Amino acid sequence: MMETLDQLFVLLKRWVVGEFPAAWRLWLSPLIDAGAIIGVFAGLFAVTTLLERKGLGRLQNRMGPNRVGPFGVLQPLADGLKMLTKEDIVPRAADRVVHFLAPIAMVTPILLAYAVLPFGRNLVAVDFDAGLLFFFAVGAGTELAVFMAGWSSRNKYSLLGAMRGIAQMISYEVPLVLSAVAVVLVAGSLSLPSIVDSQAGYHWGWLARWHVFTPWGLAGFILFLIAATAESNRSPFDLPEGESEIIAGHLIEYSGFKYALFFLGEYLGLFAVSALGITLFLGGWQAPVPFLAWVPSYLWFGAKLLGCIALFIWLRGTMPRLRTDQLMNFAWKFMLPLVLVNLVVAALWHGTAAWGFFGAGATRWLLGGAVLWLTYSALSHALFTAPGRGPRTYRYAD
Amino acid sequence: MSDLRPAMETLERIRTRLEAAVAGAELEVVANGAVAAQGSLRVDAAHAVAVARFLRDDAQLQLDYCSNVTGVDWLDRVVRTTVRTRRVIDGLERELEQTTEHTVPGYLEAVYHLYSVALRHGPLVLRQRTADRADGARVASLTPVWRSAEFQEREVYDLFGVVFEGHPDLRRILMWDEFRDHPMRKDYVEPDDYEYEPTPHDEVLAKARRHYAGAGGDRA
Amino acid sequence: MRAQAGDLEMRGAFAAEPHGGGGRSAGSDAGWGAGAGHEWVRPAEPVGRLEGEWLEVAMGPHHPSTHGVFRMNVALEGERIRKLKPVFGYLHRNHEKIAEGTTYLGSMPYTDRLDYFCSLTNNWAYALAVETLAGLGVPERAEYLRVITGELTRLLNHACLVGFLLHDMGTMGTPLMYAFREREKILDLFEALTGARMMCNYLRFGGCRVDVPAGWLAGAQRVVDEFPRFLDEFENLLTTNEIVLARSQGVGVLSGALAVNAGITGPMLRASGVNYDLRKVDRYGIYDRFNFRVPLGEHGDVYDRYMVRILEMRESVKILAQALKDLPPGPILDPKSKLRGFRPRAGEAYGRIEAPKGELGFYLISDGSVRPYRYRVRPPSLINLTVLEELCLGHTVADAVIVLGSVDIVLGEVDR
Amino acid sequence: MKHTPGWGLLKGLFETARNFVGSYYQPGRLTTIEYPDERLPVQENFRNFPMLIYDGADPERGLRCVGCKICEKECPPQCIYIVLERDRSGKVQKRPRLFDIDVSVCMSCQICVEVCPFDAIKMNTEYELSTGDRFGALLLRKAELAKPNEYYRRLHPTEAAEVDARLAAAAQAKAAAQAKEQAKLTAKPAKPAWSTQP
Repeated sequence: MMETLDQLFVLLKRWVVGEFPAAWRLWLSPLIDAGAIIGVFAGLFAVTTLLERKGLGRLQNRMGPNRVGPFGVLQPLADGLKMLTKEDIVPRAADRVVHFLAPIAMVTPILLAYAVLPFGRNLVAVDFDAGLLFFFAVGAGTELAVFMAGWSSRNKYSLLGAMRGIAQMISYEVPLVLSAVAVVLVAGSLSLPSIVDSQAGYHWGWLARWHVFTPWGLAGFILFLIAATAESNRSPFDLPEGESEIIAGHLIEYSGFKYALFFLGEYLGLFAVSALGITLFLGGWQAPVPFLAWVPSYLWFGAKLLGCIALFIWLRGTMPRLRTDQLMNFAWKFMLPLVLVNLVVAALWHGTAAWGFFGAGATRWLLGGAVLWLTYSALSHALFTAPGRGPRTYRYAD
Repeated sequence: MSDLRPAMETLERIRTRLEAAVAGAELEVVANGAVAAQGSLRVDAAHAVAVARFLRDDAQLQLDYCSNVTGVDWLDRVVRTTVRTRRVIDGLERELEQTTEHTVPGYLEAVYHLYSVALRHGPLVLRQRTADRADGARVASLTPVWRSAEFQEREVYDLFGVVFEGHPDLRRILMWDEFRDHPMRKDYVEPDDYEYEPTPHDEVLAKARRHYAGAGGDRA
Repeated sequence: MRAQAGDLEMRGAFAAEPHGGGGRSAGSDAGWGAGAGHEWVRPAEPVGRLEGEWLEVAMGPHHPSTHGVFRMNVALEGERIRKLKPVFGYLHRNHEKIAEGTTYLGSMPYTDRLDYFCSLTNNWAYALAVETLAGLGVPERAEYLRVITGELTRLLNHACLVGFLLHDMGTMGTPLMYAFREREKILDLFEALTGARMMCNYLRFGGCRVDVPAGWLAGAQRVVDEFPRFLDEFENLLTTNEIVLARSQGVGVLSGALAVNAGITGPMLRASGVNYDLRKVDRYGIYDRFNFRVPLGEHGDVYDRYMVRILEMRESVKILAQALKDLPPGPILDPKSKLRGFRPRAGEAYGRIEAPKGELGFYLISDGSVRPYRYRVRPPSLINLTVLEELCLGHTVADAVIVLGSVDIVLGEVDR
Repeated sequence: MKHTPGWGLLKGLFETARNFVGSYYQPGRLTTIEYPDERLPVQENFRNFPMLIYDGADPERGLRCVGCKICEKECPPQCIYIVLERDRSGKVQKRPRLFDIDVSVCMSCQICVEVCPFDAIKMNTEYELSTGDRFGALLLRKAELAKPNEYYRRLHPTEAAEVDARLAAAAQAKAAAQAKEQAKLTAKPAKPAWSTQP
């Protein structure tokens, strides 16, 4: 029974496809996948905008939206209607073709990236051998969209935003990929379902064998999250938009449906990269404790995704924005060395597991953690503690 | 505490010292009739910068902080003086009242309020007067001495039309660049170029009617 | 010299360029004073490092971070600011001309609209100037009420300023909302006392308009008692936040010498290490009765300006506690003061107070009629902007926004 | 002071989480009022645009205003317009024919209330005045401005009690003086009160 529930969507699809003649099946199967992904994640986008507004409101001791429908649940609908009925304004000087294509170029690659993500047991559109590679390759396409939007708008602010966006996204691509490489190294596969499988099972019968519970996995996950925040232009790395500085950056000349597409693209990107983080470090759709393994796998995945989204909202409500040069310093002088050290630790962890060089059990854990902590301390010291920096004491005059 | 701080010297003493220090400076102590009785020191434009520099750098004064710079517009005034004279008219000595009128030409003033941050005393009020209210409305800029005068002198230039010679960046500050007049002058007449709106106030309606008739418009 | 070292780190390749006052040590008192020869020289135009044109951007008047309708014409090299010219006047309504056409009392409600965050201190400065001009006394109780309302105003202004500053740094308005939450409580007090939340129009020449209603003092005491908790929360959120530190330390460094010479006043001056607080210097009102200290910054950067304001709020809470405890009974208006037909003797006077944003002064010339012959506002916001270009040169657009935020301007006061 | 990098950010995250949770159960945290459904109590001292007070039941006859035009003169934004009533022979009467306040100009500064020697103009607390008609509806006429004394007592009980006491005392004194005067010189008419004002 539980097995059926777990495989509900897989069986459902198999049944629907089976109803059609064989010649159609080849086309129908991916169409159903695409439809389901677009439907589910567009719905999640709507829910997230509401969650974000409510959550930020509460973080800031406000109520958040509560006028449309009970507790404001219909707010996304109202927002969507507003977006769709707004006038579509294109600046006269804009490069119209590129201006039109930019939002499409934003959403398309992100949707493609969903193809390789396993949302549950056997619930993956394409079980691709080089799935991770595909994800990063396709996901990088959004950078082009940001630059297209910034350039074609013929606006100084949007140009600044595009410059910031490109610099930021390319810089953070490196730690993002490298932190994922550690997992590839350990799991020995680029296929995302097999990476999830590599995290199956439990230590001592209760601790899930997720990568996040290893020192390199924990550090990798945090680094991955930071890089993912930067990749998806979320606060504290929302410089390309930086509404207090360059107003809305590359989005400044977009309105109506095109703006909504950008918005959708950003959130879809956030979901995709969170889903990847879950897959790589948080055991994908696996249950955290064995006695809850009966809960359908996609529900676990959804819960983890919502947790990630909540974390992003929380960060957004708390953090100020970095500055361009600090952002770059952070990427190249902090993230990159740390992620490389992390890679080495992961390699040692994996390579020495058999012959116990790194110690065993807790010792092994502590040793790995210590290496990473020391690196972190040294790097952050270099980054944050220039003379005259840090908390200060103040004198008073009477 | 600050009760023990040395009070600033009297204006007369400052004037004496200034006259010794800055050769040729024309200085005048201007009295103040208000309860505050805060007198001020008038200085001629030619020596204003030297005087200001002395005031700032003198060890006893150290007026390093120029708090407030502003302009004052004094219009032409008609002064009537009545003189009683005795004159012999028709063999009789009579007392006659003779009234003479003469016009005191108007001028513009730039007023500086100086304080000392180092010695915590002040204010010393420094005034410069222009020769007249038209072409001669020129005084020396004290911005090179006190940077705080930069925007305020620009404001006086903008609103009063006093030209500050030696100001590094004398442009209009509050009014737009194309604006012609100086609105803070006492004889300023409002231009008749508002967008009048329906109002119960008759004067405004009358003004609007005049305005739109003059403009050839059809609104009123 | 620590500030300088930090500067080098911060601005990298651009540190060696001439930069008005930025490289000088801000903290030492020896740097300014008599004979220091601090003639102001306009900073030399830097030599372009990149082969290419500067991007000229008009930041404002419609920009989310200009705190109103204010424009900064900036020339950018990449994102580095090479030139910056502030442009104002969009909100200019010639307050001074209006005041010269109305009675002395009639200008009182207009002063509310200068710095619309701090109407009560604006009232106070104007009342003080007129009292100096006409020689009016203020009853004891009214003085206490002035101190109480004035310090509450300081609390709400500083809290909101810090909120705005952090909003400019990109915190999605979280500190701003916390500040507004506290501001609401203070505004409720103002509403109960003066009848309006922002346009209080509360002071009169020689006293105050109305006495406190029943229960008001207890309410004020409660707000004052709870305020330190809010400040603790604020500080937990921000003071040691690494991003805030990185964004604000070493940015917009203002030396004490330049600050004094450029007439910078208020928390901005004290953040540059100059001990000059009019509550201590002039001891206007009854400030000599209260026990409080003046926090001083050392580096003169944005972080110091932020911290000085936070610390000043803590001192204001102390003053408020003392004032609420000691408030004596008695009349609230000088019997000599009159509402209509108020004609001070011909002459002039200058009255100034330590408003939350700096020295707010009113210069009045009376010709013996019911209207002031000359009425001048010395706006701290405008004069504090004098050094904006120096503070921003060599920094990025993002820094310009927070430097402007740390100057604390309200355009109602800048443009008048 | 030793400062571990990253600790400040965590403290900040903790603080916002505390506010998030606190907003659900700590009443001081959520100051928002859901306006059209809930309203804040109007403070007694609250003021928003002036009104004219009348005694008794007839707003026309009971109006305290005698048209002395002091408020018109003292109003800083000049938003009060008064035209005095004239009788058939053209003689000026002691009451206003027109009393308009342009509330689109009025700034609720209360100076008219303070300078009024007859306690005839007081501050209203009505604040929901939004309207689609920009010019007509924001010009309040005498009929819209006139409010009974009971209304004023309800809005500002403390202040109204003082005013009522003062007026009663004045009326009493006046009656006594009048009786005395009457007894002395029955022929001489009493001087109008408003003309004694400077």
